[in-house]
Amino acid sequence: MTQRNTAAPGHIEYVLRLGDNALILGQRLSEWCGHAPVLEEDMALANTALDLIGQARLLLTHAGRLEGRGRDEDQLAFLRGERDYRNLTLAELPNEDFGRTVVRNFLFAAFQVPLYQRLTASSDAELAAVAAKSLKEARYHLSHAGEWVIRLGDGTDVSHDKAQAALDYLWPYTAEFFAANPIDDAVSAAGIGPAWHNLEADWEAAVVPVLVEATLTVPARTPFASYGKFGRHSEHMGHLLATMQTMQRTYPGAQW
Amino acid sequence: MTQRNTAAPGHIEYVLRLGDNALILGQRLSEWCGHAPVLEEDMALANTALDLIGQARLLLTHAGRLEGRGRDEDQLAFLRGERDYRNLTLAELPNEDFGRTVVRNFLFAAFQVPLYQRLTASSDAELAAVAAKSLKEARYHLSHAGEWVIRLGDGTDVSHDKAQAALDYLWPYTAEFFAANPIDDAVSAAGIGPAWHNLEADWEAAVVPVLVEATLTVPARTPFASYGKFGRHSEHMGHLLATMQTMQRTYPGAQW
Amino acid sequence: PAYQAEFDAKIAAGGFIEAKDWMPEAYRKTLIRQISQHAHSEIVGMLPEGNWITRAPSLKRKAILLAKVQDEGGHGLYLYAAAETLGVSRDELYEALLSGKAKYSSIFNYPTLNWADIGVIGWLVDGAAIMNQIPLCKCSYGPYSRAMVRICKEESFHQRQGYDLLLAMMRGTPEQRDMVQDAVNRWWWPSIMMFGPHDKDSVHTETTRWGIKRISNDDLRQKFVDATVKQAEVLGVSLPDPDLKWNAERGHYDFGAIDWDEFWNVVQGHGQCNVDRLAARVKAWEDGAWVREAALEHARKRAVREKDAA
Amino acid sequence: PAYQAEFDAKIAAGGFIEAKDWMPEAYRKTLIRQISQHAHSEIVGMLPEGNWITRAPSLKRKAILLAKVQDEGGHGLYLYAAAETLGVSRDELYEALLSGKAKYSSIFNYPTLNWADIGVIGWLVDGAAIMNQIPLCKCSYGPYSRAMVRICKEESFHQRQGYDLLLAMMRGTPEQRDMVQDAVNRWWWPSIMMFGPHDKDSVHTETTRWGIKRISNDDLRQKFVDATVKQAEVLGVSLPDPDLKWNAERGHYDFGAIDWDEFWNVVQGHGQCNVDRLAARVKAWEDGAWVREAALEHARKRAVREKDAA
Repeated sequence: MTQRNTAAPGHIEYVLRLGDNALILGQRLSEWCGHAPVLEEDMALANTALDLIGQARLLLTHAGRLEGRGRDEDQLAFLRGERDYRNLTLAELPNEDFGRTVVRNFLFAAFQVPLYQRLTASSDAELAAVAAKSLKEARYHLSHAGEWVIRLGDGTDVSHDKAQAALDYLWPYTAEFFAANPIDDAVSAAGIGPAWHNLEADWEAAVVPVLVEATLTVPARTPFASYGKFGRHSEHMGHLLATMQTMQRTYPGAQW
Repeated sequence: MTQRNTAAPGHIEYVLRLGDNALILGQRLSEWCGHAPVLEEDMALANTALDLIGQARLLLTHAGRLEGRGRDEDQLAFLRGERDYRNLTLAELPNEDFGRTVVRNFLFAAFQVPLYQRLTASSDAELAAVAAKSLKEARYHLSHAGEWVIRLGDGTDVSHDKAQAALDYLWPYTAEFFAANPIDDAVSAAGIGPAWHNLEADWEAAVVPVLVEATLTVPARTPFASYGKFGRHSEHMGHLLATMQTMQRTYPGAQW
Repeated sequence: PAYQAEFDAKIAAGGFIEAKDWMPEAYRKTLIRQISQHAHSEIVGMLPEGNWITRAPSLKRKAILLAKVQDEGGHGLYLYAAAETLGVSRDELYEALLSGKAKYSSIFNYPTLNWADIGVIGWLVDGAAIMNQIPLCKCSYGPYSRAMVRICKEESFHQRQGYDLLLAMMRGTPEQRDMVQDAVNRWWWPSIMMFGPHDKDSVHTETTRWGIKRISNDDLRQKFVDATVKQAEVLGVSLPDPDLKWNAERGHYDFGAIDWDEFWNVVQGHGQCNVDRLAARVKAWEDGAWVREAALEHARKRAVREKDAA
Repeated sequence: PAYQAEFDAKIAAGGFIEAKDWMPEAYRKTLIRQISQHAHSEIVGMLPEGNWITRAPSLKRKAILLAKVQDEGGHGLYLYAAAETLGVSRDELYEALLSGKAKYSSIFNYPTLNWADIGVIGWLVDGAAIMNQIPLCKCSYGPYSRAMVRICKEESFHQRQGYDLLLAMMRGTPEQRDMVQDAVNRWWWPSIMMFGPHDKDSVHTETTRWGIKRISNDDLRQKFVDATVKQAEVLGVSLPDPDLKWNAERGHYDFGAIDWDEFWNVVQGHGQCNVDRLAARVKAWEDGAWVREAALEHARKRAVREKDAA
């Protein structure tokens, strides 16, 4: 209860970023349902989506409590304006094909794993507990997606090219993971969680060996910049929200 | 002003069907913008969408006046529940590819032309005026789409097969055009407009010769039935509405 | 022959036939057809519910629905595996689905038009499926029987979740209650039809003799109606059948005549979603071809490397 | 040679060069590059606005936006036709766009993120385009000049419609006003950059000598800023430049330093939408290949039939 009045805005924002990443990527992955290349992957993608939605529920509930304005997980998930979502742009990009989907899952899980690892020692006990639970899930997503990256990269010529194209497309959006900003520093100083720009080495250590094994070329960094975690999204976000929010917007106040 | 209290429910419903057909097909066609096979068709599809949205504005405004509850074109277009839309199911089906798009435009315009023709003599003077204006547009749509049906049907083997597949897919939905129902009979008896089941011969006379010239096989009638004009839509409608209504649902009461 | 006698004796004693046991060719074929149809139904059945995952109105309901659809994929997997014990491959069975040769449950050719459909599918469609499937838990073919035990357990869970969704909506706004009633109106008769033709018109008498089918269509249907009427009352919805009423003499509910034309139209491909459902599955399969090829090619490369290293 | 002298004299006298006139190869090439870039910009420019057609918040605005995007396609057509008078085909030019060899205006690599973006594109982007294009109505190449007269007229109309959209939103709710301000914040600097590098860094001096370009980048930019500041005041939005202020001495508004790194990054392909824009156009072209082939084949068949009938 004391948290209600003491949570710093940076703390709330930090938790929203975590929650929105899980929410929005979970939403995207749930589009796959019934459309995957093999039945096992239909189930695996639904399972990943389910894990992420589960993480989002815990994280958004926590963010709502920190905020202390009485917003629950659903009000945060379904009733914010686009600029109030704090997910990484990468999470909201369209699925495109199975190649882009698994490469994204891989790049994202490789970021979530070291992040959740550090968060298990957060000074925010609730956050630490969520991280501990979610870390196992993220590790599984990383391993599952990583195996597919290797299969596609080191598969046929066609699959190699598609995997490389997916990587080239997605890579520029990963710069946003590590873009420095004051709230990260404040949150890090308070022992709540790591500054995201400190995670880049761990991320690369997880990502690069798999890409090499997949015979894929690691793209160079470019000046491309995206800003989803600051609330400035891509053109894709509005369409995702139109679908995701439709019931809550159409029937305001209803309980489900 | 006297109309307000005298319009029969069937009259309102009849005008809503006309307006919703134009609205929903216009909405679907507007998805093509920037994605057509040639620049001229980008413009032609946008133009058809524009004509249909224009018709929808006049018709929905008229329906709102007949209803007399103060609803304007935008309240009717954007703030009804799915079951209150009265368009033919055909209009809401996804565009799929250019083949399905032009075959649909063709089948639909071939229905609109004789309908608007008869409506120019409607006892509802406003409706007659709208029909007179819209008839020219529908005639142009019919001729433009018909030319494409012939090009695709009598083009390459690939285009022939795609046009035939589009026709086979869409054809069962055309039974709904002519499905008999009490409101049509009442409206027809009042001289407002034709009962739609009386339009089938005219429609076939417009459709069949073009399909023959296009070397396409006219599909057989099957027991398939759809019910959009009675308010029971396909699974596609909810997705279309989520997109189309998003701004009005998210910002209730705002003027644009 | 001796094999046949042994088989007949086992069936007569209520025992299980296992994959390695001898069985009549007709028994094998019947099982392959029935199990694979059931598997296909699970897979196609992911689509009508999947249609609402991205629009689920709360995170809790979204999670429940995701988990449910994932379970259905799992049921498909057990069932394909059970069918494979009879000497066919999953791909072979799946190709038969995609080419339109194999059937799946007609119920999935109806559209899901509002959120309450998700609840009603759990309550009525899964409910009817359970009625059909519980006797299969004791069917004479061991692998099928064991798959069904597991599936029935999960289906009961889904049914309760569906009913719970509807209870929540019935406690809500008039619009929500209208959605539930609308969904019930659309799904009631198709659910009733899930038990198949009347016994007098039913042709699968061998399946009864073989211990695959243990209760008749009409008996199952009556059991379903009797159970469901009370649940509808608790829920506060009406069932769209003016002839539905308690018959004290029979100790059962009477119900109206089933529109078998509608049933056969849908079975024969003229339901509202037959074309879209199959097209969705074909597209997924074709779009995924390069992925499956990549997985095979990678496995081949890896095997060669491991052999070289050995 | 005599041709060159005649050409030079015509340019010097402010006359028009026509398609059939002799012209220096470099003049022809420069024009092809400039006109086709302009055409490509119209075509690619349909995408950011097209992004909002399906979500337009009123039927009137939806109709206006559809008409506008259609006009842009029309501008593309006039301009490709003007370029074709110089001896290249539209397909050739279009393939250069799709392969990434030809450029289009960098402004279209910015995303449209809320409905006010549609108004701001009309007001600022079309406004800047008009400033750039009005002098081209008097450019030395006749077909280009005439295309520009027509285009400028329509663009002015679009600009007024965009401004009107913003006025309506500024009269609305706080959320609507926030959207307008947000859109202005994002589009202001990119609009300023539409006039290109500062004169001192600009390389196209020949285009001035040839009477293609008649006013310098910096002069046009200043004219745009001066006109726009007052419109922003009427609208009630602030422009995101703390250094923007009236300089009575110059009789112009001073404004802050332009971030040319940002400009060149986007030109070089690292804007937010470069990849998506081109991918959308490539996909449309590839998906439409069978349609174009069908049209050609049908025309061929028809010609054969007509010949046979003759």
